[in-house]
Parts: sequence; structure tokens; C-alpha cells
Amino acid sequence: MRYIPHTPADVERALAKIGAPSIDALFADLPEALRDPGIDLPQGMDEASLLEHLQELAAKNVASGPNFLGGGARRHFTPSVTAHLAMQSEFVTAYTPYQPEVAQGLLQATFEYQTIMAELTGLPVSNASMYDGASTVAEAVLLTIRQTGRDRVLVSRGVHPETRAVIATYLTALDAELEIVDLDPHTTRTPDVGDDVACFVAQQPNYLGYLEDMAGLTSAAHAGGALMVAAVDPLSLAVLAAPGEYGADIAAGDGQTLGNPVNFGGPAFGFMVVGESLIRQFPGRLVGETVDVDGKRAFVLTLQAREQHIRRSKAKSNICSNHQLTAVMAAINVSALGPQGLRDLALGSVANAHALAAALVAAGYAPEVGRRYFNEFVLPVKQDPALLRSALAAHGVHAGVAAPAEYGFGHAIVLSATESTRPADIAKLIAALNACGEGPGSAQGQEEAVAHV
Amino acid sequence: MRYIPHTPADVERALAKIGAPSIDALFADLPEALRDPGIDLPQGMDEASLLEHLQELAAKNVASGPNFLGGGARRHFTPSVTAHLAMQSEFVTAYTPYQPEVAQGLLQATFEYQTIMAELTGLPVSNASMYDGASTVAEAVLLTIRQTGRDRVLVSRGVHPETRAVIATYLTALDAELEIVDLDPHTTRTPDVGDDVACFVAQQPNYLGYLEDMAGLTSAAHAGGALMVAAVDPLSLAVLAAPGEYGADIAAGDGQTLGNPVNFGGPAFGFMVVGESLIRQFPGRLVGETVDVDGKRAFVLTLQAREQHIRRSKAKSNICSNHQLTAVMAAINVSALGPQGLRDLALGSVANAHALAAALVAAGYAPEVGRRYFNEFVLPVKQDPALLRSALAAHGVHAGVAAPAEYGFGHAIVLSATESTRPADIAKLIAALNACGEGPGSAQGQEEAVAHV
Amino acid sequence: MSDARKASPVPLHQQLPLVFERSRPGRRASQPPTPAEFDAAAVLGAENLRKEAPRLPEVSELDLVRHYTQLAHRQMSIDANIYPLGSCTMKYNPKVNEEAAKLFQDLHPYQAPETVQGALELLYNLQHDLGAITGMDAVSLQPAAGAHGELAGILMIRAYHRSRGEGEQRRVVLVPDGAHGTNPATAAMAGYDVVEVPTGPDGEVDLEAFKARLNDRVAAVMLTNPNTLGLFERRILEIKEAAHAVGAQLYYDGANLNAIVGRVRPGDMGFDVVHLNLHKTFTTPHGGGGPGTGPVGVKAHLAKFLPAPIVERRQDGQFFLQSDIPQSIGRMRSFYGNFGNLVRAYTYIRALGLEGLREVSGYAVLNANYLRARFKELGFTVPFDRVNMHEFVAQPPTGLRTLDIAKAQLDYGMHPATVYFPLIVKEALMVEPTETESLEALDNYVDTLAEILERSVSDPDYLAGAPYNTPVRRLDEVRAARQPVLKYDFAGN
Amino acid sequence: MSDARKASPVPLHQQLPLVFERSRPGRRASQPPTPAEFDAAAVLGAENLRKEAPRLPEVSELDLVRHYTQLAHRQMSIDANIYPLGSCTMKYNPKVNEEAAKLFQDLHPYQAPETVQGALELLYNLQHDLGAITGMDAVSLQPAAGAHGELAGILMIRAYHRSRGEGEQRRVVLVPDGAHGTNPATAAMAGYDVVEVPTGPDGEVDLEAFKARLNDRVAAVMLTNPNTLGLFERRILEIKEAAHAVGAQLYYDGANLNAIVGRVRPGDMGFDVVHLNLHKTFTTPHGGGGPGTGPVGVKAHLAKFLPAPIVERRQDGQFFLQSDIPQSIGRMRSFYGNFGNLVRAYTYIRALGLEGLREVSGYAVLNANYLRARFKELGFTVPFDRVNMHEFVAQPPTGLRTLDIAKAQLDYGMHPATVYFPLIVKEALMVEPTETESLEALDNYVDTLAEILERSVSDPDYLAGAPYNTPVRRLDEVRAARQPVLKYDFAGN
Ligand SMILES: Cc1ncc(COP(=O)(O)O)c(C=O)c1O
Ligand SMILES: Cc1ncc(COP(=O)(O)O)c(C=O)c1O
Repeated sequence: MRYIPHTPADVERALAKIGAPSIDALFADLPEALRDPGIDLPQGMDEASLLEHLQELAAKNVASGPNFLGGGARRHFTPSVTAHLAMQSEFVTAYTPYQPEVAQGLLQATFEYQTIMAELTGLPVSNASMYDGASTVAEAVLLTIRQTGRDRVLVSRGVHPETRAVIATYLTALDAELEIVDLDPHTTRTPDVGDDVACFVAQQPNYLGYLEDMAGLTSAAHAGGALMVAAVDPLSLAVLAAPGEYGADIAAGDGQTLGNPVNFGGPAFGFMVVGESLIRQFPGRLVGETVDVDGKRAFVLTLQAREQHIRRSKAKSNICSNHQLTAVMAAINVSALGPQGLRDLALGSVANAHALAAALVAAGYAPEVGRRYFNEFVLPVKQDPALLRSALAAHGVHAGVAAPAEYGFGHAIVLSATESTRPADIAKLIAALNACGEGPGSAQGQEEAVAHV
Repeated sequence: MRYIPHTPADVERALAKIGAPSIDALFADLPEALRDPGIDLPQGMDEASLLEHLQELAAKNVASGPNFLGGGARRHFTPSVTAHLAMQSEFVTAYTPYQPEVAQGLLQATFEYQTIMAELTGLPVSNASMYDGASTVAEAVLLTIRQTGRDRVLVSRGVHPETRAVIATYLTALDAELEIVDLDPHTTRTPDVGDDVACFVAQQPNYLGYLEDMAGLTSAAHAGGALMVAAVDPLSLAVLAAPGEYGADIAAGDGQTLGNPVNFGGPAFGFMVVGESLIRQFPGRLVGETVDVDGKRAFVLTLQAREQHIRRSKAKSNICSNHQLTAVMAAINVSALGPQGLRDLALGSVANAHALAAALVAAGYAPEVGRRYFNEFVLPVKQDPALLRSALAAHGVHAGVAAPAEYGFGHAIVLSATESTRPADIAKLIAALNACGEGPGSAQGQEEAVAHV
Repeated sequence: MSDARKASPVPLHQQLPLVFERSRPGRRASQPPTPAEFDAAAVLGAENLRKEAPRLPEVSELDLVRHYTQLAHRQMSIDANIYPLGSCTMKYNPKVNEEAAKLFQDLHPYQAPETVQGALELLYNLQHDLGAITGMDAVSLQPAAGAHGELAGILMIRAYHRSRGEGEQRRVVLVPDGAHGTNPATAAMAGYDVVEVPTGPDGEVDLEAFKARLNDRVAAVMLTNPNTLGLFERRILEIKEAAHAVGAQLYYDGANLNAIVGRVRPGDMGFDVVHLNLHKTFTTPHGGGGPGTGPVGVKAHLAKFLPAPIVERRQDGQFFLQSDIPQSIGRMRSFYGNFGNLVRAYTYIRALGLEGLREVSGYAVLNANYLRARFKELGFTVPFDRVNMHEFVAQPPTGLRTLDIAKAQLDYGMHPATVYFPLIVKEALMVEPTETESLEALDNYVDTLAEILERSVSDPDYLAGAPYNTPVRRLDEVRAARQPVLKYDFAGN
Repeated sequence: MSDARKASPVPLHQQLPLVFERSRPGRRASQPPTPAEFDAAAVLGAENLRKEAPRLPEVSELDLVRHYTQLAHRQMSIDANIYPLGSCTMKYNPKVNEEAAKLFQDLHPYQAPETVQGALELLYNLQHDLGAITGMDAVSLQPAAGAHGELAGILMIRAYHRSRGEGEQRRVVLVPDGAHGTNPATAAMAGYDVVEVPTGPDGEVDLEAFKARLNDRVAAVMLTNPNTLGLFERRILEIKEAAHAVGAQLYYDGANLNAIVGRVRPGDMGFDVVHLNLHKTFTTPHGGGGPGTGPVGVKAHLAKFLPAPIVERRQDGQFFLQSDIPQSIGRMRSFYGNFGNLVRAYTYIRALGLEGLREVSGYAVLNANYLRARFKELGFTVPFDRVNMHEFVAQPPTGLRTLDIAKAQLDYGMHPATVYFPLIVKEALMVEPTETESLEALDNYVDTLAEILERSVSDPDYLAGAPYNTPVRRLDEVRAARQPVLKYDFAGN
């Protein structure tokens, strides 16, 4: 396929205007010796063959089946109207709204997105989106270092391991120290926050699914003069205390659960919402309200002096492209669901997770349910989580996000439920666990035979 | 689910304005005894359950697998861009363009559609679309009766049996006589057209796939003063002589092959294109070019005095809603393909049909290939076509459109190829035919066992 | 406003080229599989090939996308605009319906029944649901639109009378003077003489006049209830008695079912045949004029005349297409109906359930009555002023023309009502807001009308010139009809 | 034009309410599964629950659809408008890419590898293809955007120098003065001091000045080639020699790859690291600002520092995520990158193949040079006037401001070029038409500019007031920054 409109006559006309003999002649500046190397790429394809190739690849995946995978991405119900509206061509194929007169569509949608995120987090200033949740939390940490001038960073072990990894990556270049605060084993121990600490980062619900005492942790952070970064699942905020309510300075996280497809991990979007006092150090684009020359309300990118295209090496971040479309998709989805619908999703997930735990207990399993949890919890298992996950998949069930050894549960997985989890799904999971030799009394792996569902 | 915006406060406000005590009170005119009968309908569903129900139904169908089904609908390649553009909300959710100032989008698209159909058929005046091909051919027949004042109608047996059935239905109410002209056995015998004949209808390629001598048949019709109705596959017109070229008075047919999904038979659209002299008797909407008060080019529904909303019982047809969206989809698809692409589809179908026939011959089958055919041809078989079709389906192959007994081939099916038919598909069909006991030398049905593909 | 502003282009006012004007030889958007080389003249016969290549558009994929995206921007639609066309039921078309339809779009109509059991089950269920909703005993999903359903229905009535030896005798169909044009057109197409029944002073069928026209030459009476004035025919049971007494069949035009769905059924009112416009009550999209779908339901005595095929279920639970209906009027079209739309309508019905459908009519009628009250406040006349059903007919304040008001509304991004229909009311404006519009949307609509009326007073030329800022302004429709240009003139460009 | 016309609303100029202003308590669009009843305070702990409910929009599905459809109509896009933003490569985004992406959208990132072999194979193939296209030995698909790729790249260079004991010594990154803002911002974020290299009189890196800044304290040199003036750095091999001679690593900002793709490779030019913007050269949509994707490719000596995980293939043909990269710089983000966009880019690459990609650069450069010639005819100045690559930088005729011209273009439905970048050219207008625009579209663009220039002469106030007929006109950006209103004020309304 090719997406080029030029006819031979067009080429001739253009070359005549330019005064060049051929298209190749326009490339005379390229080092001659390097031109047209042998590039190892297959031949182009027509559209039918192309789609067939992609469908063949897609057929090698299995997306269907009961799904208990969480760990930062979940398959929640999203109404059909969400994708329909978000994927309108005008949104999909627009650039960053640098000419606001002809970009009110995305500017207003982004302003609405910012408002929604402010409402959910209870903090006043949301940017227009960042990349994913992990890198956004890392950017939040950098912000606190700039703001406080301090160089120690405390991060709860309850923060998603990948988020912690990204924070570490972002910190390598700075002379800052990263310290992990342990769990007790379900929730974070109250840290001792010295006056060299820029911030404390805790996640709610934490990676294992348990509810942290965010108010207490925030007090501890503030007691040491550090900023509190709440890494939150935005869907949970339909029910759980807003970061602003417990005094967090920054709320950040991944927006996928607000209504993006899981997309094998991306793109969703990162969100960051802060208090007014942090605006000057805030990374990312911001949309503000103003008026046009006729006095009509209008929206525009604002406070750009923080950004790379204006401040270059003095910018608050190097971020340029953000994740606008997926953020707008989430805003559309939240608007489609409304406060009641969002609550229904969150509470439905909680209810089903607790039903799952109860069913596991009834089946003789010993999930870690002694502490309050939201829609995920730990299930200690007999075999290596990665192997178990594959074994469960062979029984048609997606489950087995690892609770790594650092958490001290031995072999353990984190199970996740959503509003869409049905009793039949739970039954299938338990049957599959049993079939994989995880049943009570069975030695590891030995009973792994046929599922008796 | 419900799609109603009213809050309780809204209901109160509206009732207050109306001066009614309740919504139910607004229905006081309904016969009391008949109100709220027990209606046997299931409870409503939320969107997730609803889609699950639909997906369960969809899972009971099999659309994949090599497909040799034609008979008036075929799965041709259509580029992704076609549905993307045709299914834009503004087109999908508009009404008939009765207010042209705000409907130039569909009006212009329809004007372009009319031009495309005129070009393909070689006739000057296309309407904006009708229902399906069969009912459109029936409407063409009615037109010829109105135009000529004659009351006999000759229809070739080569016309699709369902089209003939619909013509018969449409004629029941008129005092007109329908006569079928036989095949010889592949193509139509030249009919003897008397001066009571309103029209002669022949199909190109005919139902069995063979090429009619349309010029000869047209001469025969004209010799008797009858009008010639060419029922054509519009995709074939990328290659085959245009009805206008051989002098047909009306071209009509089904537009599905120009780029609508097969949709289990609908909706696609019917098209009708006629000579100038027939405009006054022409059914259906017409879009014409004009100017607005500023002199700007614009498009508008025109010559409406033929239509039911103006002429009521004197209208040329009762048609009101047509098949505008699917017709526009076809126009988009033709524009995406261009003349070369459309030719490629048509010629690819021809080439593959001939390759299929050759492969069948090589495998010892005896397809009816002594006459010129386009992309379909007859294969005499041993068992009842309906049973064979099911047997082939069990082997994962879709084939077996019947050539009914009226054609005199005994048990026989019509096989169809498209540009997308691959050698592997052909091999699968032959293997399946063999496995179903159709192989040369095998007694009917006896070898029906495992496919040895 | 500055002069520069006046002289500056409004982007949407640009005249768009036709796709043919964008065409350049050799350009192409999509590339299908390349066919094997062969000599077409040899294989197909030179005499069968076309002489002149069709002049089809040659554009790039981007050109194509721009063209149709820009055309879409020049098109009002439910999704972007309020669109209260009377008789058209321009309600919201749920997006989930579209997702559902896609699940079935690649099924070929001639597949083996074993491979389309889900599709057949859906049709079977829908036949049931529509029967239950209308109170009819049997349903065919075949007709492609309302008018097509009408034709099927009247042909069934015709077959019925013939089967009783009354085919020759019954040559008349009675149709109210307010009826939709398709009703008399259908009757004529089915070979009947049409006799009009006048509307009485209360906006309903004039019962005396009706009875006077009723005799044993009448084959059918076609009604819509509520009628095209949006009024429920309160004497429907008397009408039914009278019609049946002379052996006439009662036909229900279901275009207005949205008013009563879930509350009262045509079958229970005594109708013998009903067609439904799934593109109205049941939210399949109008598509700029179609495709619609017009299933017909009948009472038991007519079931044997239904167009074939019908979906039935075997003892073993398998679904199949029953084509063996010896007294069937025959086929109305190829295949089984506009299946894609049948999926959409089924999705809608199952989404709402009975309770939801009953709400539909409740809120549709609430909205229409609210709007009627507000229209009256503006000085519009409502000729038959009483509680109406899903729509009402109004007339503009004295001295104003309906057309002018309609055109002025366009500048506000609002679609006017149906204008000049029904024909029995002068300067008619037929308003059907549907249940999916909010009260604020209705208020907005009325407030805009108020503004238009005010401007018509302060600026006497205003209305006649409207609209001013639509992509094109009022058209020369006479020129379009007098010098018809029905396709692009390649030579002229 | 009549007065009425002036005073009539242009539908698109209506101020749209915010979704919050459309909200009414109790209204709702979508209905998710109803949760089982339980006491949330008891289960979750009263102390963990929020006190104040979030004020989220409550709208009907139709309200929602109207809102976002009307917003879409107030948004320029490639699909509706020519959009020749320099440095942004606003080319056509093929629709088949979208179909491809949907095939994978329901895969969870933590599924068992056995259930995502197709997704992993696609990533593996894409790693290969991007390596082949850039001439690099290893590729990570993880970065989420160009700037994110830059950060990954510079962090790898940092890790490389540290692994050789030169981490402390090398504290400087050299960046041309014409570089995109992300380059210096990235270097700073990675802890480096940024030193600018001036552009010489020929629009390329000033080689002497460059060498003067080059020493063993330099960790990296970041370049884009062609540079932001659209000119190919002809002395690239000398630059490379000099940089490598002092032990510095050469970084390639791939934003401009569209100019040379298929013809010359960064790897062959001597670059050690490259990032690509798949949302530029490889047609993944820009989405109004993102999501993009910024894969990084490296030469063999840097492969061990790549961010984890990478997709590898086992002996048995199975694909897996390799996370065991001991010297990796670590993760740049969660999961494996913006997979949805990686599918789109892969679809594009495989559609075109090598020959198709080579055409891309050819026609992109042809279009840009054609446009440069036409701009000059209009009186625009092209400061470094020679055969350019995929874009060029121009300045308006004397006395005119770039901003004003850009705003005037908006009235014609055309998007302006990138304005005021690069910073080294006053009143810069950076024009990148891309290969998917036709010559007619370019001619149209230029003819419109000509009309604007003419009007600026005949009406001296015209330009300063433009645009006149866009949905909103020029904004008070100072007010937006001085009194920031960054969310809806619920109280105020
Ligand atoms: C009352 C009435 N009857 C019949 C019809 C015809 O329906 P269709 O357009 O589907 O043929 C309409 C459509 O406008 C109508 O309003
Ligand atoms: C030259 C150049 N470098 C880097 C970038 C940054 O890319 P991204 O926006 O994907 O982060 C851009 C984007 O505009 C660019 O043009």
C-alpha cells in the first residue's frame, strides 16, 4: 500500500517548479556512500493481506475467559458510547492545540478532564495528562525535589514494583536517595520522616490490594516537612477518601481504570493533580479558561513558561506529547457513567472481590483477608506464580499477578475482581486452582490434571 | 438500560406546565380496558449483559472459512476507510435531507452516488437508491408498464429466482401477465416479443453466472417495442458492457457488491438508472444541482412531484425511506477503489473463478464451463444442494448456492469466486467436496467421512 | 462587526468540490489484491466488454477522508442537533446497537443453516418480541421500510379477500385525509381505489363520514393511531366494529407507535395488520433517508399469507427458514430483510424490556405536551388543542410563514419540525420531540423560536432572508426542477 | 450582505456549555452492572471513605453524544484540514491501522505469555523493523513519546560512561541552538549541563564552534538530521568523527526521520542512540497531543543498558519478555510501551515495505521543496535557501507578523505552519507538508496565503483582527496566565 497522491504528471510539475531533475536528485546532500543501504524489510502488502497478517497474529492471543488480573490495569465495563465519541477523527487526528481558535473541541474537553480529576482527587490543579501512571509518579517525585530542595525520597513498598522501578530510573541522574518503607506485612509502616526528605510516596489501595492509613501516613510525611504523594487508582476515588481530604500534596497515578482499554499495557494515561502552591513546579500541559476578543468564553494552553518549548533546559520536565486522547476518553467515560455509575463500578468491584475471597475460603484456601482491602488481595499459593499463571491459562482462566518475594508471603499471587466478575467466573477460577494442584491438602503441582468444572 | 434524560424534578416541572397530574394521566384517551395488557417481554438489561447476550448469539454463527457463496451477495474486499467514512454519525443519524441548507453533506454525497451509477451503467439518470435489488427490478417492471401502457412482462429464467418471485409479488395486484423466458440451458433464448409486452428483463451475468448476449436480447425487446430492463451486478460493470452501451432502457440491481457488508442479506441497496425519457415515471428520490440565493452551487431533492408525499395515490411508487446510507457507503467505496481498483476486483473475481473451474476439472469434476461465465458457474453434484451445503459447512467451507431444478441440471450448485479467493481456499473446497462423496467415481454421500486436507 | 469580519470566509461556507473534481488520473486510495494477468477479451468475449471506461473518482485516501469528513460537517444529525421532525421519531440511536450489528455483518445469507443458528435465533426472538409488543399473532421481518411493509400488508389483505372469493368485489381502501402519503400510494400500488375519509372537528376520523364510506366494497381501512395530528383516535373500537362489520380489514400504520408502545397494542384495538418502522420507535438509524425496516404483524387469520420466509424452530431446537407457505403473497425482496437493522432493533428492545418501552411512550408524550404548552405561550396556534400524544401540529402566529420560521431556526443549529404536513392543516408545523430530549433542550428550542419571532418584528426582512449563516442559503428549487442536473457534467469542467 | 445576516448566529459560533453545565442531578447515560448491596463503611472502614462526593457530570447518553460531537466540530484535524505543522509530520493516519489496533485491545499486560504470543511476536517483529530502518542493533519499544525516548537514550549514554568510569568526568551535553526544546530539557533532566552549539551561516552546525566545545567532558551530542531548518547536516560524518574522537556519544532525535526514511540510516551516519516518534514518521495518530510512542534504538555497545523488558525469542520459537538485563537503566514506565500505537506503526511499516518507505521520504521532500518555491514567489523569505528536506523555514514579507498570517489562515479552514520555531529564525514559519498532501492541496494553501497578503494591503486592519469567523476569535492569553482558571467553578454557576 501507499498513501501518496502524486501522479507522474504531478511529479513532473513539482520538479519543474523546484528546478530539479528527479526526486532522487533532491537527496544530493546525503553522504553518497551511505545512500540506499540494504534494509532488511519485507515487501509491502495490499490491505487484505495486511489485515490477514494482523489477524493471524491476533489469533495467537487469548483475551477471553474469566479474568482476575489487576496490578495496575483492569478490564472494567465501558459503555459503547465512550469509544465512539473519543475516537472521532477530529479528536484522533488533531495535533496539540497550539491554535486555540480552531481547537476548542479538545481544549474544552481537556478543561473538563482537569475538572473531573480535581473532583476525584480533591486537589485543585490537574494537568492535561502525562504518559502512564508509573512515570507520572516519578515526575511527581521530581517535582517534590525541586519544590523542597531536599534529596531523600521515601517510597512505600506498597507502591507498585514497576512504579518504584521507574522512580529509581528517574532518580539515577539526580543526587537523590531512594528509600523503601516496608509493609507490616499488608500495609505501610509509619515512616520516620527526617528533614532531608522531599516526599513520601504511598499507594492506595496498595499493590497487594490493602487499604493504607493514608491520613496517618500523610501526617507522618508532613511532620517531617515532606510532601505527600498519593499514588491512587482513580476509580477507587468514587468511594475512597480523596487525597485532598487527607491532606496529600500530590495525587498521581494511571487513569486506565477510568475507561481505557487494557491495550496490553498501553496507551492509557498518567494523571497528576496538585495543590496551588505547586503550580510553578508542575510539569505538563495545562488548559485554562479565558475569553476571546468578543468576550466569549474560550480555552487555551496556559502557564507554558514551565514547559520545554519555552524554557528548554530550565523546564520543569522534558515532556512534550502527553496522553491527551486517552485522557479525554476517560473524561467521556466518567461523564457517561456519572457519579452513580462510577460508584457502581467501584463498589461492584469491592463486592465481587469480597465474594471471591469468601468463595476461596469456603473452598479451603487461605487468602490474606485479615486486613481491609478494596478489590484485590493476596492469595498464598504453592507454586511459582509465573508457572501457576501459565497453568491457570491452560485451564482458560487469566489470573496470577505475582506478589513478589519482597513481600514475604512466599509464593503468592494478587487476585483482582471487577464489577463484571460473575459467580461462574469465580467457580472456574477455583476449579482451575484445584486442577493446578493448589487445592487444600494437595501437594504442589501433583494434581495438575483435568479441570473438573 | 434507558435513554431518557428526565429527572423526577423534570417530570414535575413538565407536568406542571401541562397541567396534568401524572404521566399516566396523559394517556386518558386510550381505551381503558385495553391499557397495559400483559406483554410477554423479558426484563431490560444493562449494557454489559446485553452485549454478552448478543455475543452469545453471534458465537452460534460461523462467518470464517473459505467462501464460495454468491447468488446476489458476495464478500468482496472493502478497504477499512469505507466503513469509517460511511458510518460517521452525521450521516448515520440524519433524516432525509428535506432542509437542504443543513444537509449538503448527504445531498452532495448522493449526487456523487448518482453520477457513479450513471457512469457504471452508461445511462443518464440514477435515483438516490431504492431498497434491495429484487424489489428495485420489480419497480423497474412497474415503470415499464406505466410507461408503455402494456401489460405483459417477459423475464428471463436467468434472472435470480428471488428477483422473479418479487416481480411476481409486485405484479399480483396489477392485471399484468408474467412470462418466463427459458435458458438454452446456460443463457437466455431470444424471446419473441409481441406488441403487448411492456418489458423484457434479463440478468447479466445471469443467475448461473453465464454471460448473456445482452445486445441481442435488447434488440429483440426493442423489436417488439418493449423496454429492456438489464438486471446487473454493478461490480461487473467495471469490465462488462454498460447497459447504456447495448441500449437497455433501465439498469437495475443490488448494490451490495460495490462495498456493503453481506449483513446476512441486508441492508445493501437497490439502484435504478434510466434514460431521460423515463424520468416522469421514475420512482424514488432524486438529487439535483442548483444554486442558493448567493449563487453558490448547492444540491437539493428535486422532481418530487413523482413521489408519494406530493402525489399520494397518484405517485409513481409508494417508496419513502430508501437505502441512502448504504448507497453512500458504496459511493465512498467506489471512490476509494477508483476505476482501477474496481476493475481489479472484477477481474480478480473472474480470474479466480476460472482458476476454480480449472482446479475442479483437474480434480475430475465436470463444471459447466462450455459457455462464457463471469465469476460464477454451475457445478452438477450428486446430492441435494441443501444437504451438500450443510455437509461442506461441516468441513469448514461455505458453498452450495442451489441451481434449482428449473434449470435442468439435476442436482447442481452455483460456485462463486472473488478477488480474495486463494488457491488454498480452492484446495479446501475440493477436499471438502471429495470428503462429502462428490469426488469423481464416488457414489453419492457414501464417502462422506473425514476430510483429507 | 468589522468589515474584515464580514468579508472573511466562514470555513464551513466554502464550496466543496465534488469528488469528481478532486479526481486526477492515476491517483488511487485503496489497493485491492492484484488480479492474475489474463486476456479479458478472450475469456469474457470482446463483445461482452465495455467500450468506454466509467469515469470514476481517482483520489488519494487522504483526499477521500477529507472529502467525506468535510461533507459530514455540512450535515445536521441527531447526534449533533435537536431534530424534532414530526412523524419521524428522531430519537437517540444508541451506540451499543452499532456494536451489536457489527457482530453479524459478515454472515452470508446463503450459508448453511447450521452456521447461522445465532442469527436465526435472533430473528425468531424478534418475531416474537414484535408480536408481543403489537399484539399480533405472526410477524414477518422481510419488508425494507414502512412503505414496503404497507405494501406487504395490503397485499395480504388482498390475498385474504381473494381467498374468500371477495377479491373482485372489494376494490376500495379507505384512508383518512390526514394520512401519510405512503398510505394512499400503497393502496394504489396494490391495485385499489383510494377513498379519503375526512377528519372531524375534533381532529379525529369523522365517524359519520367514515361509516358513510364503509360498505362491502371496502377491502381495508388504513389508520395510524395516534393519527398524524398526534391525537389518539378515541373512537377506535367503534371504527373497528364498523369496519369488521362490513368485512373490511383494519390496517395499522405503525409509524406512530412510539406514542403508545408498552401501553396499548394495535392488536388489542382490533387491527388485523400492522407494520412497524423500526427506524422510528426502535432506534435503528435513519441514515439520511434509509435503510429502514418495516416488519409486518398479522392476526392469525392472515398468517398464512405472510411473505416467505419466516423463521421457525424445530422440535430439536434448531432454527430454520420456513419458505413453504403455500398461500404466501410471495417474496417482498431478496433474502430475509434488513438484518443489520433487525439486530439493532432487537438490541434496543432487549435493552429496555417491557418496563423501559412503557417509559418510552410516557416520556415521549410528556415531552410533546410540554412543548405544546410552550408553543402556545409563544403565540403558536394548536388547531386541535387537547392533550396530544407523541407529537402535535401547530401553526405560526398570524402573518408568519412556517417555511420562514423553519429556515430561521437553521441558523441556530436547530432542525425545524416537519413542515406542511399533514396537508389538512394550513402552514402546519408538526413537532415530535421524542423521549430522549431533555427539558432544557426543549426550552432552548422554544427560547430560540421566541428570539426568531422577536426579530421578525424588529426587522421585517429578516425572516424572508433566513437562513444567513448555514453552509448554503435558500436554494433555487424551481431551477433544480426546471433544468434538472442529476449528475456531474464531466465535459463542463 | 444584509444586516440580518450579520446579526444571525453562525451555528458553530455558539458557546457550548461545559459538560458540568449540562449536568442535572439524577440524570445518567450509561448503566453498569448493579453491584450487590453491602455496607461500604463496614467493609472498607468509615475512615477510608470519602466525605464529599465528587461532582461529576450527570448527563443523558444523548446529551453526552451531542456534547462531544459538537466539540469535535470545533476542532481542526488532519482528516478535515490541511495541517502542515513543521517538525510534527501531520500526515495521513491510515484507517486500517485503527482496525489493526482493535484486534489487540483487550489483552491484559499480565496475561500468561502463552496467551499473548501474537502480541509478543508483533513486538519482536517491530523491534526488528525499527532496527533495520534506523541501522541500529537493538531496540526498546518502551518509551511513551519522543521526549521519553530521549530521556531513555541519554540515561543509557550516562550508564555507558559510568560503566567505563567516565561518569563523573562527562557532565556536558552539546545541543544545537536550533534544537527542539525537548533536547536541552532532556539533557538537564538526566543531570547534564547543556551547552549550545551555534548554527553556521549555511544553516548547519557550525563545525568550528562545535569542535571548540568538544572535549572529554562531553557525554553526548544531540542532533536531528535533517535539522530543524529542514536542512541535511552535510558534515555529519565529520561531526561524528570529532565526537567519537573525544569519546562522546552521538544521539539522533528521530523526529525528522520522515525526510530520509528508506534512504540513509542514522546508524550508518554514526549515531549511537536514536529515538523515533512513531506518531510522526509511522502514522500513529497525534490524538490532540498524544499518546505518542518513542522507541529507542542503540548500537551494540549500548544494548546492555536498554530499558527492560525486551521481547526475545526462544529456541523453540516462543516469544518472551526478557527482564533480566543486569545493566539496564531500568524501567521507563509500566508494562511494555504504548502497545496500541506499536500495532498501528507495525501495520504501517508492513503495509509499505521498504520500497514504500523510501517513497515516503521522496515525496515528503518533493512536496516541501515545491512549497518552498511557491512561498518564495509570494514574497516569503527563506533564510537558508537551498534544496531542503521534508520541511523548510520561511519568514513573512517585510512588515508582516507570522502570528497574524497564521490567524488569518484559520478563517480558510487551513491550519498554519509551526510558528516561532526554531528560535534562531525571527518570525519563523516552519512548513512541513508531508508526502500525503496532493499538489492541489499545496496550491490551494499557497493561493490562500496570496489572498491573505493581498487583503493585508487593501485593508490595513485586516490581519490584526484575524481570525473573524472561527468558533472563537483571538484569545486573551495573558488573562489565562495571570488569573489562571484551570477547572470549572461549580460555585460560580
Ligand atoms: C405515518 C407514516 N407512515 C408511513 C411512513 C413511511 O415509512 P418509510 O419511510 O419507512 O417507508 C412514514 C415515514 O415517514 C410515516 O411517518
Ligand atoms: C524535533 C523534535 N524532537 C523531539 C520532539 C518531542 O517528541 P514528543 O512530543 O513525542 O515527546 C519533537 C516533537 O514535537 C520534535 O519535533
